[in-house]
Amino acid sequence: MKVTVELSGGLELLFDKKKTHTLEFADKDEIPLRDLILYMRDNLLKERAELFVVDNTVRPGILVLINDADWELYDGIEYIVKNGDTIIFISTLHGG
Amino acid sequence: MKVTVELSGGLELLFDKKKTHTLEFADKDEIPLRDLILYMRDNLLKERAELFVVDNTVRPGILVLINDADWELYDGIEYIVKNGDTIIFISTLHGG
Amino acid sequence: MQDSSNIASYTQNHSLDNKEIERYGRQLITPDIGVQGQMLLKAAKVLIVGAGGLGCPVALYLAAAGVGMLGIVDYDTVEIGNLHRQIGHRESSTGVPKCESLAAQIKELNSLVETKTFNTVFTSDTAIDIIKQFDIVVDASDNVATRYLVSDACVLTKKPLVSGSALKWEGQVTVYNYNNGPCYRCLFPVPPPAETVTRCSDGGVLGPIVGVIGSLQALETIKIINNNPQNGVLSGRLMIYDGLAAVFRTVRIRSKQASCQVCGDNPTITQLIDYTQFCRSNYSESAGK
Amino acid sequence: MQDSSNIASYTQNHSLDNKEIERYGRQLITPDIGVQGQMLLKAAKVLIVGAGGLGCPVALYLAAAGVGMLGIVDYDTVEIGNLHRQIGHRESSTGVPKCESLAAQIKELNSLVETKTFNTVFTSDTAIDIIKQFDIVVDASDNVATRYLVSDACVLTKKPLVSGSALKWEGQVTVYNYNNGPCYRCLFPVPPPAETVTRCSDGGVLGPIVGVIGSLQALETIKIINNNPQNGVLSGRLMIYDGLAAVFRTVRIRSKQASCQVCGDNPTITQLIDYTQFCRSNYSESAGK
Ligand SMILES: [Zn+2]
Ligand SMILES: [Zn+2]
Repeated sequence: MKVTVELSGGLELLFDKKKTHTLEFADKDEIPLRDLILYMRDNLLKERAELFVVDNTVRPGILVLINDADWELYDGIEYIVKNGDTIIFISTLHGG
Repeated sequence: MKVTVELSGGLELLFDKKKTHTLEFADKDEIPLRDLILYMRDNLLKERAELFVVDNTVRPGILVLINDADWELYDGIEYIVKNGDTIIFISTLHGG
Repeated sequence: MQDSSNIASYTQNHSLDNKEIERYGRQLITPDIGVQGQMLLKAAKVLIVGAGGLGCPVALYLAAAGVGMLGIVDYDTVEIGNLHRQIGHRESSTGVPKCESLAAQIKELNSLVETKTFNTVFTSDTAIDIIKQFDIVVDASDNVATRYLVSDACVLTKKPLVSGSALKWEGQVTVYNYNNGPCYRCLFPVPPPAETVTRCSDGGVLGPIVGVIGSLQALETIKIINNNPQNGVLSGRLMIYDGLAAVFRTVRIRSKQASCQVCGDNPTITQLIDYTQFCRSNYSESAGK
Repeated sequence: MQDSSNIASYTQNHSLDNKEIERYGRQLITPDIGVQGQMLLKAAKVLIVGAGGLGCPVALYLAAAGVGMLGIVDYDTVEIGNLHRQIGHRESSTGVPKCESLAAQIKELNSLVETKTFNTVFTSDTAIDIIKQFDIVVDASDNVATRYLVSDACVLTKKPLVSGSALKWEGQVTVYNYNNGPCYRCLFPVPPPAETVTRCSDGGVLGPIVGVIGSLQALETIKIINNNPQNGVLSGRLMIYDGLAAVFRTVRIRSKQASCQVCGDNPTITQLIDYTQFCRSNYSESAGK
């Protein structure tokens, strides 16, 4: 399965400054969003994991979107990610 | 088959002020874009057809998009519209 | 004017005077504005929290459009380092309170608009009294603590909140507390860890980014004032602009949360709290000076 | 300033003076700008065709950002009826040529910027001589004939063209003639029938709409000047904003057309033509007065 992960609002700085990542899991055809987040923390993040994950979920101030809709409109972190899904992590901005 | 037609840049004024139209052709599973345009002229446009169609194609100043891409990137008016396609007609703006 | 006959057909039975017709003619012939819309704008009172990068275009466009009363809150003074993005101030206003500087520009642009300036820090002590004087609030602030404060205060006083934010090449816009939509706290029940918050003074920000976001906020404000059923007000949706990629994305966000501490079914926050403590940060970017 | 140490790390080995560092500090710490970008902005010469609804935010944001030389062409004078959307003018400038009025505001906002004003109709006779003095052209005009004229002139002089347009609640932005991308004529080889063209004076237009589109044009101009490989310049793409629905759409458009009469393989237009005749309309909205 293939998942597209996008990062915005500065989160991309934690992920090699890349805004879009394509993840392939050859041996799976679905993956719990919770596991995807921990996979990202353990494999894509090099340092300062606490700026992305706190208490096994995304830290406060990050919105998670499943195919352009807030994960609260689905099952949140319990959502089962499917082949072709796009998961977006947005750090909310405060400046002006 | 079902086609979504969207109108913007003021063209919607010719089409009952509706920006989005869903067209169903129960007896077809594809339709040449040329025929779709003439169908729109004959069935959705009430008057002033020359503001939409001239010489059997859209008048100059209208961009046609097939699923968010310029029809020149496909076959233009020769494109065969399929079930689920979105066709957008944009009148270019000149004001400022 | 070539279009006087056209305008005339829109302006029968109204209480706008000739000066107003002359000034707003090309606006009130816009579909879904009309004379009724122009009169609603004239009657409206909008509070702008922050007279910086976002507040400048918000204030200038709302003043130009003829919003009758504009409130501006900002405790800061104009510095040369603001002028790369804050187009509502001038070099000659260096050292002048930002709310006064912006109000002076508004007066030069549209003397029909009344302004109320609040040269003060927007805090739990001052927020409610200020907000109560207005119908709609625009969040053009620059820090987390103020964003929670403004949102809670809007919930407690039942005012819609047009929220914009920007940093570097990016911006975000949405409308909170409108037509039973979510509030800021519905989306962000817990404040972000202080170390994850990048300030404009550290990360930089480009003028056109706040120009885009502030202009979007001004338009949403006008749509809320006009209150036409076909207005697609940006409530329950968040618009995200990535200026470097030149891409906008509009995403659906959660509705009002029953569990929300301030706007939910059993609110535990029924008056303003200490937001600097709650967010472990100050009410202003420059408070760390 | 709290962020002086941060700024200092970005500003070694440069030729910006202290005044410039103070003014542009929070801009040049933005990623992908830096001192190099600020120096490119300072060296850049941008021509803005039209000092109206779009031209005002374009000019103010480019001036604020520190573009070294801004040219402004407009033959019109400021009227009260412009001020609902043209935030770069003031009531006191009524009757003053728009290019002079806007240049005066620029000077008050950023006196380091040089302006060149052209108080003239932009025509086939004047266009090339004016454009040749600049690196990039911004189309902020308000009529079809000028849009073809500006585009052809940019092709003939090899200048990128940042094009914006607006009407009522909608706006469109794209970049023409950039990096082998299409020109206006590639997209629109034949002008629209005159009766299909709605003018702002007939259809109206809202200030925040031109605010959004003009700010987007200013940012694309800055990206072209900065010329970073990661800049997603809006060439080959058209951005469409529907303000009433609060929706943006970015669509892919055709590339440069081999058959284009002016930028194609065998151009038949090798010098400017009479665009009022070609479009059967005037160079200005108000020429029909
Ligand atoms: Zn809430
Ligand atoms: Zn061409």
